[in-house]
Amino acid sequence: MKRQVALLITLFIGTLLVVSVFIPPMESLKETFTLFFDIIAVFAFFLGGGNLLRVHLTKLSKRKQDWVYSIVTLVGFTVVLVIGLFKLGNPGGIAASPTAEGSLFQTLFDNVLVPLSSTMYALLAFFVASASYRAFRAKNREATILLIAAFIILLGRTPFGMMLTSWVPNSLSILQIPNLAIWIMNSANLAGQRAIMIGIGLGVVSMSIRIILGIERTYLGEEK
Amino acid sequence: MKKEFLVYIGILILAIILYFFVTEPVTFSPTVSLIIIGLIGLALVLIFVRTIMGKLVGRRTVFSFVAISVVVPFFMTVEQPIQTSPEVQSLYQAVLDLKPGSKVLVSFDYDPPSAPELQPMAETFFSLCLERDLRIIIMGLWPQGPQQAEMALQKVMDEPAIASKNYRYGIDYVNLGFQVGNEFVIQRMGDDISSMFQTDYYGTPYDSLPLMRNITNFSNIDFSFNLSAGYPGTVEWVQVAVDRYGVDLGAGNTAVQAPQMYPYLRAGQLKGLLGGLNGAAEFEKAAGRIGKGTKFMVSQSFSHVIVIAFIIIGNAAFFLGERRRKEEVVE
Amino acid sequence: MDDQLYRQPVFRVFQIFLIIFTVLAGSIFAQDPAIGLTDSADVFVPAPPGAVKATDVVYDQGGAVDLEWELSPDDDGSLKVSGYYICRREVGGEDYRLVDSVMAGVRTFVDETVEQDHTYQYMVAVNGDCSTAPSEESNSITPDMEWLNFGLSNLFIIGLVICGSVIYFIAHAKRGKKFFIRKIAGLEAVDEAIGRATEMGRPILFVPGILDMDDVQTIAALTILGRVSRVVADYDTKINVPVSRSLVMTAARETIKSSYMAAGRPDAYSDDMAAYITDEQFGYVAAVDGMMVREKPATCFLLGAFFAESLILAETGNSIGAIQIAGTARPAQLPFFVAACDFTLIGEELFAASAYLSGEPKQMGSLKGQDVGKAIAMVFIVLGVITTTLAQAWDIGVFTWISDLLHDLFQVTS
Amino acid sequence: MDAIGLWIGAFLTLGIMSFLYKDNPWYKLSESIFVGVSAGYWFITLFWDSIYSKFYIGVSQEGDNYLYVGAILGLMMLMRLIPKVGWISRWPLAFIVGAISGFYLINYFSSNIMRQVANTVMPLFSTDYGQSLFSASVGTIIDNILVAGGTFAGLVYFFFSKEHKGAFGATAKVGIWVIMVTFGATFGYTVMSRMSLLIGRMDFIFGDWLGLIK
Repeated sequence: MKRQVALLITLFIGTLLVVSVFIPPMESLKETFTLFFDIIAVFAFFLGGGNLLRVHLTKLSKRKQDWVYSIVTLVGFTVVLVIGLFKLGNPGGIAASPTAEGSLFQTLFDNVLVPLSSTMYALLAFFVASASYRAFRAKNREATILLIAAFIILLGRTPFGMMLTSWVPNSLSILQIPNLAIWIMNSANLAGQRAIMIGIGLGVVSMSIRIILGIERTYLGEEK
Repeated sequence: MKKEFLVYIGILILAIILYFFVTEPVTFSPTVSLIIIGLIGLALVLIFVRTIMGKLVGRRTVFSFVAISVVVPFFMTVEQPIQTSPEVQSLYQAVLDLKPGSKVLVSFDYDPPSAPELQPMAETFFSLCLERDLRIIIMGLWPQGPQQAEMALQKVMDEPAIASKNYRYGIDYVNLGFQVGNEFVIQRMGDDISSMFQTDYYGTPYDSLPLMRNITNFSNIDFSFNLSAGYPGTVEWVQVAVDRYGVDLGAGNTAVQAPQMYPYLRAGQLKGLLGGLNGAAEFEKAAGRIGKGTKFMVSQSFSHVIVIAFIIIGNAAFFLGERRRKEEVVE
Repeated sequence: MDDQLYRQPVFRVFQIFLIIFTVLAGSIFAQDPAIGLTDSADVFVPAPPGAVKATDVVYDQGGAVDLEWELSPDDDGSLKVSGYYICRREVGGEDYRLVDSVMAGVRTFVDETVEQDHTYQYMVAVNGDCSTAPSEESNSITPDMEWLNFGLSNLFIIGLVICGSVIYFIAHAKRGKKFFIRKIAGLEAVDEAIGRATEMGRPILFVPGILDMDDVQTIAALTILGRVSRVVADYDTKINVPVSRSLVMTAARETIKSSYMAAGRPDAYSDDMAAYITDEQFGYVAAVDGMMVREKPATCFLLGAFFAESLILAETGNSIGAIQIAGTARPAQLPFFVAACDFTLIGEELFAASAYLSGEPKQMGSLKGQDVGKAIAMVFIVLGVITTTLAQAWDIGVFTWISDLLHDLFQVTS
Repeated sequence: MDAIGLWIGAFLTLGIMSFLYKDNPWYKLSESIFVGVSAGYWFITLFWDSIYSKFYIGVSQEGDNYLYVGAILGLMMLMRLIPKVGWISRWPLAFIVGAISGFYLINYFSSNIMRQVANTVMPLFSTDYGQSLFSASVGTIIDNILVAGGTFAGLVYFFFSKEHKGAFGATAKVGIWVIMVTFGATFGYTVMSRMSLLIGRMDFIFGDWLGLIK
């Protein structure tokens, strides 16, 4: 029974939102639900953050492998929470926005989080290289096509592309790699994008229907 | 475990030495640079041979090559042959044609992630303006823009050639700071700049800035330059400032965004365009100045060559009948 | 991601700014007529704009009015005219107040600050360098609210057809009709991949993307997690689901738990299977990367919404020699998965996966319904391309009619 | 302060980079700092943004009492902490999933299906719908055919309920090729734009921190 109620809620809310699109008076419904979602998300964090604490505290107490690092995480977490909630070291005091210029909270962001995340992001450069080294192999026809397309674009965006095909007469300028790159970008590329997008659209529609009708209920539990 | 900590200590010592004792910027002489390039090339050839002999290199090798290809050029004095493309040349020319004392409006519409590409452009542009005694008015449509401007300006101001001219804030240059509102801001500025910037970046009232006193709107601006990494950016400046108020506009864009600007260039709505690091480097060349753009450009081209080289090597290996993935992964 | 993070506040401030500005400009305007009166030779007063037409915006909550006027003759692209002020008054109410201002050359405006069932009149004043010239008063207008949005009737019709076909085939399948569904390589591999982990005695890593429950891809990922964890429960393998959102953690736990119950081994379930790490995009990636190299999972599922981290995760997973099954609906990230993973679910396949894995007829039915949708889209594309081409070639009435019809049918207003 | 900031930044940067060689204590340390600090940071931003600015201000000052519904749903979520009534947390979950499904159903329908089909429907021998015939160059004509045909073939590839055999299978094959070109293009495009990120970091290490480059 408990689960029947849940399924009814899904059915009702889902249908309501679909219908609301066609009924102007219900237009604002979407915004309302987004607001609700934001609020629920914060409440949920008490579970998430709580779990974070739990996991690391157990690691600590059980002296599991790498328990030392758990201390770091715990300290970092709690310190930021305290600073942020009581707005310590914030020139504007408790009234100011937590991320006010020069506040301890913002300094922490600039000096700790920014370098960390931008470095993690920068690792991408390495992985892009290793991936292209390994994955761009003319294994089969599909892979070959991918390789060629990638290679043309790749060259097209560097000076070499120009150098390589500068000898091509302007009458055949389309064959100059930079132009070729541009051409690929807005012909075949476009077609592929569209096919994928239409497919995704249908996938979402059909999945939403399954969920609203309660056929897809894994997220609520498969009580057989 | 022990070994690792020895390595860390080594790195720390190295860092301390480099930080405290090596105070002068390091640069390799052309010969050394050439030798290094030669060595890298040789290493690549070796890898190629090994691969053909069936010994695939691991990811760490690839990583180290990428790292080297990015870092080494920082210290090299070799410039790769850069030919300044028309759109860059025309921007340079546009600045040259300005009489000393003309007022230039520079809008910083980007944030730190795009700095590697756009910061060098900003520095070159500032130095160019200051060498030619142009008055600079800085603003930003992105919150972190003015900050970036400050950094660039400081860097240029410290250069002896500029420092000797001892320009004064408020008279020779101002930073109006960030204003929220996207293209709306540009539109209002066409009417009345002070209505959008009651105070400058430091909170000084608009009217007490000598430079701004007789500037009411775009009609008092002789040239305008925009560094953009997205929305709001060059597109908005063209559509409002250029199309509506006939401002002379030049722009610097990230490599990803630049291609969309060429239509405006052809239509003459943009006086000039710098696209990505290439653009920055070419601009520095035109301005006869070796800045980060040129260095970074070399780094970028290097890393691109490396990636392309490894793709070729990878395929060579494949065609010589390496199929299974296990050998490739973890050495 | 991080982009949105700091731009949201910007827009909020923008709205506030707008209001402040309106008031500010209002005061400016209040003085302007005075300037306009001192009409000495050196003050240029532009000719006023022509007739202003006000119409109610249809299919809304009665909160908007469409305005249209003829440009001032002086507004000829030369910079004599800098823009127009939109002014409004409530009939029988107070006098004209400034609503907003638009650039020169603009001849339309939508006033979304009106209230339903009040009657308004408008006036548009052209703005010269230091003078304004107001237009005639507009017709009076009373915005009202409609109860049904017929502007979307085409969306409604096509939606009905496609959703209908999906539902029809589900119902059809319920009555025991079997449909053929082609093999999807990535999904065929799931059992084998889990089996492999079991043999090697290594855990399974399931990453449900980095977005919250308010993204369909996350939900799709969870529905797949339901199927996967069911198999995992049967094989009695260890599964780790690190998540970057608290809500997703809760949902994931619910999902895994019920799969274990369905498998008849609730005892084997533990909450530690799904753990929240951090909301920060790259912080999460750093942690998951660490997890990968330390626990060396034999199988990685990367399903859901991914951004720049797609390749970072896929490459790390690849470096530890795990079998990787990835899938996302973000075209920009798909290539990286294709390059670095063993199997990739491309867009639609991600959403079809759970239905496919369930093996239940009615779920399969929905896939069949999807295909009908595809067929319809394809037919319309072919028909549309042919007719529009013919229509333009020889402008034959029937083709023009069809092509126009198709265009109206698929143009989505709003 | 700046110098300290620089050193901290550099320490963390190198810590993360070290992962490329192999997992090691330095990385583990940076990682744990990252996780702890960022989790806290996000909660704080969420808290002031949603609970304070949206909920508290909304209820206390704008008097939007309907917001309490959200709060109640949130509390239901927290019921998980009490095993006895834990099941009730399924309701807010059902609420969210239902809302999202309903919302995206229409959303994707109009933007992904309708709009894309509409964009694909255009005359082959012209640049755009509503233009005179043969106003386009040969190039555009080829492009138009390629886009329309490619989209069609791509859709064929996604068919689930039909075996990829014969003419159908052939079209599907063309479809996957088109999709592969798309992937190749996207990949090539990004490879190039990613390098500048790394350059930026390296500049921080060797320029801003160590001051080895001017």
